[in-house]
Amino acid sequence: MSSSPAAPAAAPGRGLPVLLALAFVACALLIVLGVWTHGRMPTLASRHGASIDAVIRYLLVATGILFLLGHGVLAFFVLRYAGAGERGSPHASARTEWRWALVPVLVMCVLAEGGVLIVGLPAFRQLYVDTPADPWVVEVVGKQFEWLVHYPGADGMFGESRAELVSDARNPLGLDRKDPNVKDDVWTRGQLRLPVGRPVVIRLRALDVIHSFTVPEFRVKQDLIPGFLGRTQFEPTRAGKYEIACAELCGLGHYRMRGFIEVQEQSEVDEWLSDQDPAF
Amino acid sequence: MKPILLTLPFLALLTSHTVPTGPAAAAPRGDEVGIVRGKAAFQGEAPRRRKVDMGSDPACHQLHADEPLRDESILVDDKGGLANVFVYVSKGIEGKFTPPTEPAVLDQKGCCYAPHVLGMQVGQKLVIRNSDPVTHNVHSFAKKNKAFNQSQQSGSKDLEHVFDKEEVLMQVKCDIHGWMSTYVGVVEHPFFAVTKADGSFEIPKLPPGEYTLTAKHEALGTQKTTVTVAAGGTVETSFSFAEQ
Amino acid sequence: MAERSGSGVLSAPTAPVGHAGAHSAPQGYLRRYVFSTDHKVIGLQYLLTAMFMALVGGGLAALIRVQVAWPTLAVVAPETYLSVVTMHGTIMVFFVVSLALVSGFGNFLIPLQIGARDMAYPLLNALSYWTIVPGCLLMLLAFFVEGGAAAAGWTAYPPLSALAEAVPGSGLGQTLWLLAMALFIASFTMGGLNYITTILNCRAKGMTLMRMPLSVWMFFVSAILGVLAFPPLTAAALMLLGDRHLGTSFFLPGGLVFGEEVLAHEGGTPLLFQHLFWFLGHPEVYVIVLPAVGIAFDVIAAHARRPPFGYRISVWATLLIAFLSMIVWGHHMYVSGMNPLVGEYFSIATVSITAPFSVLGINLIASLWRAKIRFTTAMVFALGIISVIGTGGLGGLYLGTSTSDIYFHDSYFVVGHFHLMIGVVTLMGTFAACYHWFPKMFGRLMDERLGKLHFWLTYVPMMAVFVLMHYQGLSGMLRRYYDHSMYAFQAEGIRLARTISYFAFAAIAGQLLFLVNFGWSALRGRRASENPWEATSMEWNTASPAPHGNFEADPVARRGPYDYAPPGSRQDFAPQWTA
Amino acid sequence: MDGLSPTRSERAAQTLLFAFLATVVMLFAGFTSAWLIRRTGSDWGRLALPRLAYLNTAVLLLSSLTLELARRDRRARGRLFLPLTLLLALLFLAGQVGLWRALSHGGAFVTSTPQGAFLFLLSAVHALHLLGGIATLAWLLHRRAAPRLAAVYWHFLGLAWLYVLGLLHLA
Repeated sequence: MSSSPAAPAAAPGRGLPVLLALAFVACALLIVLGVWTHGRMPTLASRHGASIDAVIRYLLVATGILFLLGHGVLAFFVLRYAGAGERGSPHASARTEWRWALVPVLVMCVLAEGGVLIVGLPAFRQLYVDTPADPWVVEVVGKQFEWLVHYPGADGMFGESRAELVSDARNPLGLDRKDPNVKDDVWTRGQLRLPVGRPVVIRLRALDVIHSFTVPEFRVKQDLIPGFLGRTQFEPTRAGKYEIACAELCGLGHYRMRGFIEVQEQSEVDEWLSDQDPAF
Repeated sequence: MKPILLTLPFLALLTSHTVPTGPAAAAPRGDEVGIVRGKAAFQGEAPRRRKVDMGSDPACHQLHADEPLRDESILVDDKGGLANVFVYVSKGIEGKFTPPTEPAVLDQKGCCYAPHVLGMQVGQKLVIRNSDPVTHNVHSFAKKNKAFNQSQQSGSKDLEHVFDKEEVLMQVKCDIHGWMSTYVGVVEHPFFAVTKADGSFEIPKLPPGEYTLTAKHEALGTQKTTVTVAAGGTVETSFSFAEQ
Repeated sequence: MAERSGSGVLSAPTAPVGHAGAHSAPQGYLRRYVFSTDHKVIGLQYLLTAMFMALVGGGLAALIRVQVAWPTLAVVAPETYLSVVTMHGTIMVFFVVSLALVSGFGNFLIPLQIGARDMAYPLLNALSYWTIVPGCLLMLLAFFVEGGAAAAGWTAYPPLSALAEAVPGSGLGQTLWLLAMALFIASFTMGGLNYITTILNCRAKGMTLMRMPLSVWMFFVSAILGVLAFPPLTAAALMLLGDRHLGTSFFLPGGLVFGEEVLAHEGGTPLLFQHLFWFLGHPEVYVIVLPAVGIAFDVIAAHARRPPFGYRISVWATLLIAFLSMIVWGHHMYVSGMNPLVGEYFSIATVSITAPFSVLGINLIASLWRAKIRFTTAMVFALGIISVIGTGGLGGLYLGTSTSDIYFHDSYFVVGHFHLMIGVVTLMGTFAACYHWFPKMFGRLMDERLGKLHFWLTYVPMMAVFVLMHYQGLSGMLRRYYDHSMYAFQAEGIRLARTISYFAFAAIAGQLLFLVNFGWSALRGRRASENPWEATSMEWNTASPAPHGNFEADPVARRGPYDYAPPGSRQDFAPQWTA
Repeated sequence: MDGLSPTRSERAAQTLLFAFLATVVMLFAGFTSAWLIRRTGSDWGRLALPRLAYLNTAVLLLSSLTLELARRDRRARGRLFLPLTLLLALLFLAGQVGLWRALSHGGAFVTSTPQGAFLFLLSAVHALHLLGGIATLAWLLHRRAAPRLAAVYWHFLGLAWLYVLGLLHLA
């Protein structure tokens, strides 16, 4: 094979490999450091959120290490084996190839599979297994581009609602005025009041398209599928004002579908509820 | 010469787009036409008007800081008169009528539609204005006409629509502010009216003849009655609505 | 453009000699270039179509970046913004990345690398290209219809995608979207069937399955995945069309209220569509990413002058990935109200994919051990792929776990992750392939200096854009938002939006450089020999550019595809076709 | 198909056919999973199939039989079986259209019940694939070639139709 006239210059000099290795190492370091400077999660305000944060922090550390290791080796190889030169045989026996294949499999099984399961179990239990005693029950109904919050009132029973009775201005939830439970029900547009330190169970219902009830501070996110009665449960641990946002694309006003949460003492919540207009 | 012939079908295509306007009715003299006047009443105890909860948009809440807006869907005055009932002649009118040139205006002021019920003619231009400091999203749920769903930033130019079919009480609402919703009645002819605060309405310049009047309220249903209008005469009628 | 010798894609082909039933090369401009059945011409046509669609997709991306970073400018209205987001997603996933890599380079490389004259069914191959062209036109036409293009996201979840009352784009725009997707699926299935038949039946003598280059293996696995995973989406699209136009209720439940009226649907469930869509969705991302990994292996072997580390293991790992990718789709639906135990199963299955994928990653890095790296542009892009696979792949762990996905679902973390994996890895795979196989396509070499500049203008800005998006996701910023400024908790994320947009504009500008380099080198680039990179796989056994019918005489594969640094030989490579 | 020896082109055609059948199997698998989830809906009911459906199925199975005979028997009498199969196939299609009209004479049967919608969708997709089969058979008839792989495809479509009927009976 005559050395083809058009082959690129054999040794382009040390410039490019050094630059490339530097780029890989720099990008790895910057990414890992960037998590502290720019990647701060909203301060936690719910009990089960602590275990979700634990999973995320565990993953940040685990993937951070693997990430630095990978880029470090890549940069070293790029520098060490640039250009021609005496190298020794690059061929590896089948045994070494299988051994080196086992390393990532074991690391991933232990680190990813094992770690995620073990660290993730408490969150799973708190979110799906535990049934809170004496929870504060509220219903949040999602419709195109607002959250309707429906409080059961003193009797703890939600008034029955039917789709035919929905009228946007007067009765957006479609509550049935003849149902006795409706008498003490209260509904508001996007005002959710939660007692601090008491577990809350939120019934989730959508009237038109899929929405998703999310409050980052509480680490809560749950889709509202029309035709289904969804639920989510958590326990707010810090009083204050929070915002409800919609996480599932639901149309033009998806970005404006904002609700307000105020976590207060139980007494303040009851007092606020008492001076709201009843449903009818 | 040939290219001009080519453009003719093209022009015809363009002109046919606008609504066919028939012979304009000659301006009637006073004694040749009658007037229908009447009152819409609400039976039973007037429902309490809930405070409109504008919590979900602080900017709107701001606009009503002093006196909160009350729900306007069922407006009953102290003598039982029902406002915002759209009354129109549903049978007995023949011929085509040129739509008025000035547009029907629907204003969004104080995160609320004004007027609450709007009457307009087929072919008349509907102008939707946003005089609020807040973005609104005008969503019409027209069934017979072409529905539209547009966002309107505060201070942006007015939206304009023309309807080519009759549709009584087409809902137009703002998807962002759930409490904002208005009802538009589109009829072929100019013989319609919306009852005032005391429930009264008046349909002038009616050619003599026998007509069916339909009164529709956004939440309390529809009532019909037939009247006979004599030349130069005035006919009184009334409708009564009740909560289902 | 008289060609000196040999024949090529852009020159008058000479009739190949020496075997029975040789069909004469097609004559006439139309038969040879436009309606050609030559896999090389079809591959190039796919590539050029993908480049055009990439301009559209890139333009949409720029529009999104302007709107998100400067919402007060309101360059687009909210309804148009949703169409822009939807069409950017759809065009990039299906009409740019699948087209350029799987259909473009798959068509061009497979027959050459397995020593075949052409695809098993050239007419079917041409038909598959000419099915995608109307698909592209329909997709672009959707912008100009009443109500605008589809606006329910590239995932088109009902009821949003089923009801025109829900969003204007779900009127005529969504119908055109569904038809364009039907055409894409038809074309992709025809292509996939052709790849499988060709790879199984048309290999040269001596070319056993384990002597095929890894890029052909990856095209083979990606074709199988594509053929098996797309039909459920076809079923879902047909049912969605039924719901939209025939009044059926597959996905629409009772009690939907629009404009104070209840729609006449009953009993359907939107989750059914999500299951069917994501049953395709996840294998589809592997259909796109695996060929890029295969191309990285090929390019690294050729420019590092050593065989890839663990060839057989990589093949088995790819087959395992293909199988696992069919059983993990549920991780897209953790927060959709799925039974938590099912969520736990999908967590374990999804996280298990990191094992075989990290084996591929390790093999890629280990393929540099004791190498003699020649820093050509193709090699630099292949090294970039390794870095991006590391970044993107590890990001998937956060989303594969049901507990942490509660926080990250539908946030910018997801946007950053999938852009890294099926955006940057595949784009850099396409660029590595272009720079590496350009001699075989046009008989010329692309300019190395422009290429290196193009690499730096792609790797650095794109990594910056999509890694910063991970931070936005960490701080709670939600995706598909027209304007984030209303929310207090998204203020932290918004501060990064402008930096990301500047990097994004730099990345898009960098791609124009590539187009210039591609166009200019195709006509004026330095002339290339048959084997400019001194590589060993079969495609370098024929002239540059490869003539019609590919090989003068039927090639015979006498050794493996990557016989570099053979012990005791003067040259540092032993081509596959030499004894 | 140029450049391949006859035996390899035969094997290539088989590969293409079986890969395509895998696609069709996955398509019906998609519909089956939709059917499994949808039948748990509140409004799901039994579907009363008119006698025409079973008659039609018999016609399709008969056409499979005649095609099998055409495949095996190349003598003069064998020439008759291919056009007969084509005739039966067209009869089956006409029967399907009749079935749709029979089912929808009351109200629109596609939209009234979910199982009706499934029957319509599955039979429409099946009919579409049948059209492909009929085109192939007609092309074979024109070329006076022996139907080998086309027979496999046709029998597969017969089985697919039986599968659809079984699915709807299991409602």
